[in-house]
Parts: sequence; C-alpha cells; structure tokens
Amino acid sequence: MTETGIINISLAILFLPLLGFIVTLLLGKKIKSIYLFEVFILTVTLFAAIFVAFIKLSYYVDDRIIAEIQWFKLSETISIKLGFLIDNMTVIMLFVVALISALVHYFSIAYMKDDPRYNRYFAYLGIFTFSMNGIVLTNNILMMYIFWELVGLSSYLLIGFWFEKKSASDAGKKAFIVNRVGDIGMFAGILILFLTYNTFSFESIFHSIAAGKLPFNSDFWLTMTGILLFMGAIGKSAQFPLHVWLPDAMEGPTPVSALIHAATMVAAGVYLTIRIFGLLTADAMMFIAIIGMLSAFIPATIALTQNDIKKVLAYSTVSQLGYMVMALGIGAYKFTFFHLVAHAFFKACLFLGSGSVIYAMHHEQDIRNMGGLRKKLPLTYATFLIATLAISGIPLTSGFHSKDGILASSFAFGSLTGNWIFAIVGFLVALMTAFYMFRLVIITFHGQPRDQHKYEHAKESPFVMVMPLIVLAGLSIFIFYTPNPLNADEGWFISKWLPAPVLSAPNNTRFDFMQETAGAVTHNPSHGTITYSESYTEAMHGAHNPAMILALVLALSGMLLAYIFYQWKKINVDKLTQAIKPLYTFSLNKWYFDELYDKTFVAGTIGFSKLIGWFDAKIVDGIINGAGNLTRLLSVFTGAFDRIVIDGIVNFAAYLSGFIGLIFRRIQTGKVQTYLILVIFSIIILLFLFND
Amino acid sequence: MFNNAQEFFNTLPLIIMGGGIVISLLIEIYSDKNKVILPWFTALLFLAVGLHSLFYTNDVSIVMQNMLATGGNVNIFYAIFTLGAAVVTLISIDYIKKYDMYFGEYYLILQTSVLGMMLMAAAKDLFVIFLGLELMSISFYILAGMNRKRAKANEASLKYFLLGSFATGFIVYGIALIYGSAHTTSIDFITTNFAGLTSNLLFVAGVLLFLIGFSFKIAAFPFHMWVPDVYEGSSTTVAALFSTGGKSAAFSAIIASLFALFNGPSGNVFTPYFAVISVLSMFYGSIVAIAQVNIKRMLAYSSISHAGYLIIGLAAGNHDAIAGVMFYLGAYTFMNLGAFGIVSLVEGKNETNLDINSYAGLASKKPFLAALLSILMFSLAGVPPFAGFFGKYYIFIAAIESKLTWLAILGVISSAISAYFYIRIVVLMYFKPATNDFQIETSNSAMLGIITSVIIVILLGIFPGSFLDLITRFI
Amino acid sequence: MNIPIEYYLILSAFMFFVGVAGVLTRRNAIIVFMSIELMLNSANLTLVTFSSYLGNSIGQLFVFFVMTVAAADAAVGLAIIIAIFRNKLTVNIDEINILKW
Amino acid sequence: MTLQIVLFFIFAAVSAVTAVIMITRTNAVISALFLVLNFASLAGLYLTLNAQFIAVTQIIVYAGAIMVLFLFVLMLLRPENEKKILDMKPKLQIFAMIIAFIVFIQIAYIIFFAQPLQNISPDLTNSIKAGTIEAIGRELFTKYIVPFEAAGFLLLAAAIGALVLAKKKFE
Repeated sequence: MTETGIINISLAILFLPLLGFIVTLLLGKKIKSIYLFEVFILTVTLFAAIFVAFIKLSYYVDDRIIAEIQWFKLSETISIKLGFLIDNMTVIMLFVVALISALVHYFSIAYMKDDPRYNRYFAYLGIFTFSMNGIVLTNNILMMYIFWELVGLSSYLLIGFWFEKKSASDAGKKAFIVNRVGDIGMFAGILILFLTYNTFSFESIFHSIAAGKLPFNSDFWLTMTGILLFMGAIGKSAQFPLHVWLPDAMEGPTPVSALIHAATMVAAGVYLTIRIFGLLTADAMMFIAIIGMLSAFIPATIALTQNDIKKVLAYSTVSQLGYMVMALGIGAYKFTFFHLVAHAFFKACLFLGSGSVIYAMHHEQDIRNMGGLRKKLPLTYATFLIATLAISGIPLTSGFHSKDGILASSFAFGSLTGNWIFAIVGFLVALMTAFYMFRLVIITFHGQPRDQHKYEHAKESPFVMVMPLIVLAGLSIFIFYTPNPLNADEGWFISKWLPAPVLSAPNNTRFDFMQETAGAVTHNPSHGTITYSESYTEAMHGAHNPAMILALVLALSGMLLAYIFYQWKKINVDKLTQAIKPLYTFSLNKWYFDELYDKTFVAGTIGFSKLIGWFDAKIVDGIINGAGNLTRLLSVFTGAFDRIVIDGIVNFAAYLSGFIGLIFRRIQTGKVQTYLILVIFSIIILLFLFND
Repeated sequence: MFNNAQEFFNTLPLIIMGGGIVISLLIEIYSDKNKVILPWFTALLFLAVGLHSLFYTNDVSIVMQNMLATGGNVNIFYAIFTLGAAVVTLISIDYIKKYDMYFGEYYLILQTSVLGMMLMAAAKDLFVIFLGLELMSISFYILAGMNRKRAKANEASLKYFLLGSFATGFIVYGIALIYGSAHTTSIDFITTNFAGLTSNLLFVAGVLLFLIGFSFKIAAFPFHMWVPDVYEGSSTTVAALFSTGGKSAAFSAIIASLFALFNGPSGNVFTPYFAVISVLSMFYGSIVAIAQVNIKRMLAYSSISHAGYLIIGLAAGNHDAIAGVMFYLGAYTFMNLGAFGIVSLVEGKNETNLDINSYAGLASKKPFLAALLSILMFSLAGVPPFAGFFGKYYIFIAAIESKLTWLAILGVISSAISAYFYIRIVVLMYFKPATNDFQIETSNSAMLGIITSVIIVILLGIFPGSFLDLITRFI
Repeated sequence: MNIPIEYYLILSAFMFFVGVAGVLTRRNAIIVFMSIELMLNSANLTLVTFSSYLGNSIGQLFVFFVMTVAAADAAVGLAIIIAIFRNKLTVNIDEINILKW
Repeated sequence: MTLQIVLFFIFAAVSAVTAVIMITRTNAVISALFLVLNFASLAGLYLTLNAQFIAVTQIIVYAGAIMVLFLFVLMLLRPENEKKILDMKPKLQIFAMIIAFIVFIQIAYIIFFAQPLQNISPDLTNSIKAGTIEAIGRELFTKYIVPFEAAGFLLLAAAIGALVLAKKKFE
C-alpha cells in the first residue's frame, strides 16, 4: 500500500456513490430493485473507507497526502487545480460519512418501503454521499464550494422529497434560500482569497499568509475573510441567526434527518471552519465563538419545551453544533473535531432511534402521544438511552470526553482572557442538554402509554433498522477513542491522530495564548509544534479536573431534574409552566425566530411585548410602539423578500422592458426597406470612419 | 486535382460530404423508405464527417492548387458545423412531421448548407469563400421557406433572401475592390502583404464592404435586422441552424480571410469597426431581448448579443482572442442548439406555445426537460461551470490583454443584463404555476440531440482546458 | 487602353448606387430583386475592369462565378416570390410584414 | 477619340440611363425590359474591356436566361402596378435616395481622390489574352476546380430549392 494507493481508493470512495446515483436514477423507473445496487455500492464504499482509514492511521499517521492535477489555465500564472488533501481528519471524516451513509441506507430499506419514489430516494442519498465526500476530500476552497452547493442541492431535494406535502416543499425552499444567504458570504470570502493569492488551495493560501501577504494588506481584511468564509458555515451548520431552516428540515424522511441534518452535512460547516482555522485571527475567532455560544444557548432553551420528537433532536443538533463552533472560536481545535465525530455517531443514533419509534407508532411524532415504549421497543430504547447518555456527557461515553474537553478549554480560555461567559454558557447548555434529552427519553419510553391504540400496534422494528442503531450506539462508547475512561487527552484519538493546527495568521492578530513563543511546549513532536503557549497548556491542565467534575454534576442534576419532573412527578410540570408561562411560550415558540423572519412578525411582537410587560408594565407602550414600527418595517422588508426576489424582479423588469420595448423594438418595423436604410446609413458612417 | 494520396485523404471531409449529398439525392429519388432512411443517413453522415475531422486535426496542409486548407482549426470548424448539424437533424426528425412538411429535400438542403459552411472554413481563396457563402446562404433561404404553406415562413424566407442577396452585392463589390488593389484573390497573398495593402484606401474600403457583408451573416448590429424576423418565421430547427452553423461559418470565414489582422505587428486597423459593432450588438441584443415575449425572438436577440461578445474577440485580435472565439463558437453552437431543440419540443402544432409564458410550470410537468433547459439557460447567461462562461471568460481576458479593458467591462455589463432574460425562463419554469395546459409530445431522437448538446456544454464547462489546448495548438 | 480606369469604376459605382436606391425605394419585390441583380452586375463591371487593366483573368473568372450565383439566386428568389404570392396574393414588400417587433 | 472611347461613352450612357429608368418605372415588365437593355450594354462595355467570353456569357446567361425567368414570373403573377414612385411615405424614399447617393459619393471619392490606382499599368496584350475563352477555360478547370465543383452543388441546391418552394402541389 503506497500513497498512490490511498489516493486511488479515495477517488473510488468519492466516485462510487456518484455511480450509484447515476445508475439508480437512470434505471429507477425501469428496474424496481435497483436500489439494491445503490446499497451495495455504499457497502463497498464503507469498506473502502474503513480500509483507507485503517491504512492511513496505522502506517501513514504522520503524513499529509496531497494529490493535485491541473484543471485548466486561466492565464500563464494562474491555473485552477483539482486536488485531494488526505490527512487523518480526512480519513476519519470519510469513515464517518461512509458509515453513517451506509447505515442510513440499510435503515431506509425498511423505513421507506412503501414510498412510490423509493429508487429516487436512494439515488438522492447517493448524490449526497458523493458531494459530502467531495467536501471532505478536497484540498482547495473552490472545489469545496462546488461540493458545498451540491450538498445543499441534494439536501434541498431530500427535504422536499415528499413535495406533495406543502410544508415539506416549503421547508426545502426555506433551507435552500437561507443557505444561499450564508453562501453569498462564503463566495465573497473565496473571491477575496482568490484575488489576493491567485489560488484556491488551502495549503498555498496558508503559506502566503504565513509569508506575510494579507488581503488588501490589512489585518482587518484577513479577519473579514475569515468571517465571510465562516458565513458559509453559519448557513450550512444552522448557526444563529440562520438556524431557522434546520428544524423545518425535519419535514424530510427521518433517515435523511439522521444522515444530513444531524451527522454529516450540518457538520460540514464546522469542518470548513476547521479547515480554515489557520487563517482565523483573534477577532474572527471571537466572532465565531459568540455565534457559537448563541447557537448553543438559544436552541437549547427551545428544546426544553418542544413536543415533536424530531424537533427536540433538531434543536439539540443546532445546540451541539453551536457548541462545536464555540469551541473552535475559543481555540479548542482538537476537541471540536472530537465532538464532531462523537456527535455524528450519537446524534445519528438518536435520529435513527426516533425514526424507529416513529415507524413503530405509524408516523406519530408527538411525544405526548407516546409513553411506555420501553417494553415494546427494547432494543431501540437501549440504544437510544446509550446515545442520550453520550449527548448528556455521562462517563464511559464518547460525549463525556469530547464535552469535557470543550468545557475544560472554555475554562482555560476564561482564566487566560477573562471571558468567562463561554464557560458559563457551556455549563448551562450541558445542564439543559441533559435535562431535555432525559425529558425526551422519559416521556417517550417510560411511564404509561398515552395512546393506547397506537401503543398496542407498536412493535420492534425489523433487523435492518435495529442493526444501525446498535452499531451507532456501540460507537458512542469511549473505548473507540481512548483507553482511559476518565481522560481522553492521552488517548489515541486526541494525541495520536489529530495534529495540532498550523496557524498562519500573523502573530499580532492572534490570541495571546496562541503565539508561537519560544516556550511552546511540544507534546508530540512528530506533529509539528504545538502552537499553544505554555500558559495555555497549564491552564488546560488545571481546568481539566474542576471542569470534569462540574460538568458531571450538572449533567447528573439535569438528569435528576428530568426524572423529578417527568418520571416521579414530584413537581407538577403544568403548574410550573403556568408560573413561568411567558418564558415557556417563548421557548415553545422557538423564540419566535420564524415569525421574526417570516411575515407574521407582528404576532411575534405581541408575544415579545408581553414578555416585556412581565418585567415592567410601565414601559410597554413605548417599546411596543418602537418595536411595532421597527417590526412593521422589518416585516415589510422580510415579507417583500419573496416578492422582491422572485416576483419583484419580474415585475420591475416588465415595466423596464415595456419602456425599453417602446424605444427599441420600433426599429424592427417588419419592413425590409427600413432595415436596409439603417444598413446603408451605417455603411456611410463606417466609410467615413475609414476614409480619413 | 490531387497531387498525392495524402491530399485526397486530407480533403476527405469535403469529399464525404459531397458524396453524401449525391447519395442522399439517389436515396430520395429511388428509395421507398426514404422517410426513414434519409434522416438517419444524414445524421450519420454529419457524425462521420465530424468525427473524422476531429480525429485528423493534425493533418495540416494546403491542397487543391492553394484553394483549400485542411487540418488544424479548419477541421475543428468542420466538427463544430457537422456535429451541430447532426443535432439539428436529430431534433428535426419529429419536428418536421409535426408540421406535416416532410420533404426529403429538407435533409438534402441541410447537407448542402453544411457543405457551404465547410468550404467557407477551409477557404484559402476568396473564390471558395464566396461560393461557400452562397451555397450556405441559398440553402438557408430555401430552408427558411421550406414550410411553404405558412405565410410566416414565406415572409421569413423573402426577408432573408432580400437582405442576404443585398449583402452578397456588398461582398462581391468588396471582393472586386480587394482584387483591384491586391491583384489577386489568394488569401495567402493578402495575408502576407496585409500591412502594405492597408495603405491602399481601395483595399481598406474593399475589406470593409466585405466585412459588412459578413456582418449580415453573423447577425451583428446594425446588420441584424433580419435575424428576429427570420428566426421567428422559419421552422425552429432551421432557426437553430441559422443561429449556430451560419454564425460559426461566417466567423470562420472572417478568421480565415483576415487572419493577417490577428496575426501580426501590422496592427488591426479594423479594431474600431469591430469594437463599435460589438458594443452595439451586445447591448442592443440583450436589452431588446428583455422586451420579447416570443421565445424564438428572444433567442434571436440573444444571438445578436452573442455575436457582440464574439466580435470582441475579433477586436482584440490576438491569438488568445481567436482561440477564445473558436471556443465560444463551439460552446455557443451546442448551448443554442439545445435551447432551440427544447423550444422545438415544447412548440405545439401551428406555432403555439412559443410564448415564454408557456414555460411557466414546466418544471412540474417535465422536470427533466426543465432541468436541461435551465442548464442551457445558465450556460447562455455565462454562469460557471458551464461552457458559456469559459467562452466569455477567454474572450474578455484576451480583450484585456489587447488593452481593450473597457470593451471587456462593457461585455461583462451586457452579460449581466442578458442574464436577466435567461434566468427569467428558469424562474418561470420553477416558480410559476402552469398557466395553460398542453401536452408536450415526446420525441426520442430530439431528446438524444438535446441531451448530447447538454453533455457537450457541461463537458466543455468542466474541462475547458482540453478543447482550448486543441485550438491553440493550431493558431 | 487609353480610357482612364476611373471612368469604368465610376460608372460601376453609379450603377451600384442606382441598384441600392432601387432596393431601398421600390415596393414590388420582383423589382427589388432586379435592383439587386443590377448591384451584382455593377460589381461585375468593376471586376472585369480590374481584370482587364491588370491583365490577369482572375476577375473574369470571378464574374463567371458571380453569374452562376446570380442564376441560382434568381431561381430560388423567384420561387420564394411565387410561394409568397400564392399565400398573400401580393408581392408588395410593405404588406409583407407580419413578422415584426 | 478612338472608337473604343466612343463605344465606351455610348454603352456607359445607355447602361446608366437604362438603370435609372429601370428603377423608376411603375410597370414591372417595362423595368425588366430596360434591365435587359442594361445588361446588353454591359456586355458591350465588357467587349471594350477585351473580355470576350464574359461579354458573351453576359448576353446568354443574364439577358438570355435570368431575365427571361424574371419575365416569366412577372407574367405568371401579373402583380398590379405600383403607384407613383414617390407616392407612399415620400420622405422615407427621399431619405433613402439621399443616403444611397452619399454612399456613391464616398465610393467615388475613394476611386478618384484617394488615388489608389497609381500602380496599375495597363497592358493591352495581357489584357486581350486574359479575356479569351481559352485562358478562362484553362484556369477554370485546373486551378479553380474547387469553386467550380462548389458552383455545381450550388446549382443543384438551387434547383432542388426552387422545386420545393414553387411547386404547386406536393405530396
């Protein structure tokens, strides 16, 4: 096995799903069972991915394999290249994508069985896997953008897969449009990079930055470039304030939610940010951290009150993604990736588990109609519980380690810079996560069945659906990442597989603790210098145990609270919600973000103003008027979005074209001789031009 | 005639084409099944000539007593014409049955027109250019009026004929003046002595009149007036040929005959001419296209604006620009053929469904067709990664190299304007409900042609380098 | 050969002008077409003049081909005019304007 | 005043005048007949230029074939006479005449004042040799064989086309 071999297998991993897509799409109408081909292809892809990951991580663990070919030349000096970058992160991601994709394929065989467009569904899964692998493998930002859009397209197709349902096709459109908002920023960032460095390759861009070449020769524009590129991630990873599309995306089939909207595609934003980590300045990282913090906090509060099983999971996804983004913003590079992988497995497990529940309950999604399913769906329950323990950060799970690392980093960040807000929010979110996840488990699986009829018909899902759950739950156990159940820092995942980030932004623009000072400690020399200062390492070291204990206490108390509220019913939940009704409705209505962005912003204002009234009735009027005006303005603006983008341009152009038509079309009289007169007239002018 | 076997071999594309015409004539006269045989024979003939030309691009030579060039870019032009014509043949098969105007002559005349184009591209003497042009034009007049029971087709044919012959008058007069000042019609002589000849005003006037004549054929403002009327009036498939093959052939003749303009330190005295008509064509085409409701007229105006972009390449006049023009012609041929092909499919009997509003809601009725048309529209608008983008890109870059940055900027602005009416079709297809209910007749042969064009458009967009390398090797 | 070449050329240019004027002003499509033939002939005169004064036969050969083209043009053009006359019963090109704007 | 000059002026005058008459008659048949006369006088001009072959072809092809075709069509269709020449929209017509005349002035300016022709030295023997049938025929079938073949296809296309477009019934 040589490096070329790895490259060739990676090429196969990239293109096999495309083959599956083409074959399945073309023959879908002719051959009923063609989906088996797609499933087979994905199985092959999975084995190839496992093989590549194994080879790379065992024999080439320190190498960065880069393969490039010239695509075409734009000029003598600028040529656009296609290329791969295969490092450890790449192969781990390839494995994650291939595994979850394959499991989702298996799961869908049963889940989607009665769908009329069965084959097309599998074809879409194929194109998605292809584009996601493309994002993972690429070494340049142009290809990443292309695959980025392809992923967006396949996501759009799959969200709107049941397009007969208006809500589904609307959700698809919403996802598409919201994502475009982010992509515009990303595109602008790419343009800045290309104009400055004349290349799209990450490697060359980082080299040039390290050599001191900055966009427009200013630190500010380097920061801006980072933020603009990150905007792509805001859209794709559903970060605040563009997070609104993800919960709606749950209109798609549940396996799709597991694959695209929980495990892989939404993680692409985080992956992008990891890839561009080298060029981020401290300001950009601050921005990223704040966005991440808001995205971790707001959806967590919303998830507390949701009653749709998939919506809870969706908000929890946004929250966890926010966690990762925040972690990246505060410099916890390795733990971000760790959490990304761990989250991919347990969240996919949770979604597929919810799919199994929904399947058993005949497409019932409201948890208030469930209950007691533990006995009926024992395997689903067990795997769901393991994944829940993982997401809550209970020891012996992968989530415990990854979360612990992030929280410790936030502690260290707080002690080094004085910004404790990230640590506080991080712990709060950990508490809320444990609470709402156990609330979900308890209401769904424990207690008495609320809908007796459906309960009686429920039975454990077939093997193809349960097997993926078991695999994913298994991968949520710590042993795959580290031998030490309490500390992952020395485990192979963190210390061996993940190299420290290479920072290329100028020193003066970085955080103090990320300077390459003489005192930089090299943990593992084979991975290049660790770019964190000694004080950071010390702070991390000191933060580790307190953070772990605090996190554990919070997770357990969240769990306990959930048990008190919903299992033992020590506190009457209804009364409590009555007591904090405004807060409750606020959370239940998802902070009114949809209303904020949609036309019905005015209705949101009333809720908003009630909240304010709860604080101080006296200033209500003034704020209502102010906010009312503002929101009316906003609602006019947002309401006009549809009309401006689609109808508006058409209408405007109709006026414009009518006007232009009046002037220009009249030349076209339909009479040959007027045409000829114009011709002769032009000939005169031309002859004059050349007669001098 | 032929001095050796190699000459014969190099002339083979023309010989196959000419022989094919004679065989088609015999098929048409003697075969009972000519309705089935002739279309496919025509398509295969075009395909054979096109592939042969592409495979033997390296046989560069000058044959037949300095009358014809072979190999190199000539062969690439052959391939563009014949493969384009093959697509036209495919989309015609069911279309002309729809109008109940099956004449075997249709395919015959198609072949003669392509032979004319090939002669224009291969010409090394003004004689051959002139005869090729006339062979093509006369075939076009006939094709335009082929649907002779329709008043619109008659009118299109008459207008095309009158304006075309008028242009012929100018071309002949121009050639007469060129001959009078150069004392020969050999293009090689003119090319080598271009700098000296341009001091002779008679020669400049001759070239100008000659160019004006060709400006008719490439549909450049202000010689474009026939274009919308003729495209609207004649059959859609025929209009597809006019807008692609006719335009490419005229460009090939300009490049072949005035190569000196683009090839030397003599300087391009006609840059002002080209610059002015390119700007006028681009803007006139894209602005007036916005006001059109008939999709064929819209495509006609779009064809005018594309002529404008192509002429930027002639104005820039360096090697890169000529390569860009050839690339653009290849790309434009297939994207336009695909678009016209889809229009011909959607078009109902009696010229219905030609209004652009007929395309509203097409995505729900015929999602695959809508997707294809969207790709073509994006390509025409110059959206990467489709062929149209790279065509424009190469031409604009070449213009900047020649210090015609202002022209490139105007080109970009015009593309932005023209993007509007292309994207409008896409918006109509995907975001508007269908206004009227009509059935779209399916046609496998037409779909074959359309899909082929789309694939070529995508391939040229994804791998523009390989085609461009092929072109630049011979410039 | 003692007539200045300009005489012939001016005569030719004049006939070309008359032809153009005829095309631009006449309404009968057939007469318009005849005016185009006049233009071609004036160009022929230029060619023959140059050919004769230069003493090479290329120009006259070209005229031969122009005549061929003119014959072909005439056949096709008149056929088109007949076809349009069958449909509209007129050859007035001002009335032949359904296609516009 | 040699005979050649006299003949030139006679034929030139006839062709110029017939051309003008041709475009000013309202009756198309009269126009056609004057065009025949114009072509005949052009043949005469070709003779003064020593172009014997072309002169004969001019009579046979143009006057003999093409114009007869025109006359046939005119008699077949019998289009009604146009109204007075400057009747409808005279402004446009006058404007057309003026711009056409400007083109003429420009070309005349090029021919006369730009003096582009100073390097042409007339040579009588070459001129006579160039115009013979022998010279033209030899060139035509050796060097210009490609255009000649192309002309063959052109006539084929035109014949087929005329048939398709003008045949009355087609099945």
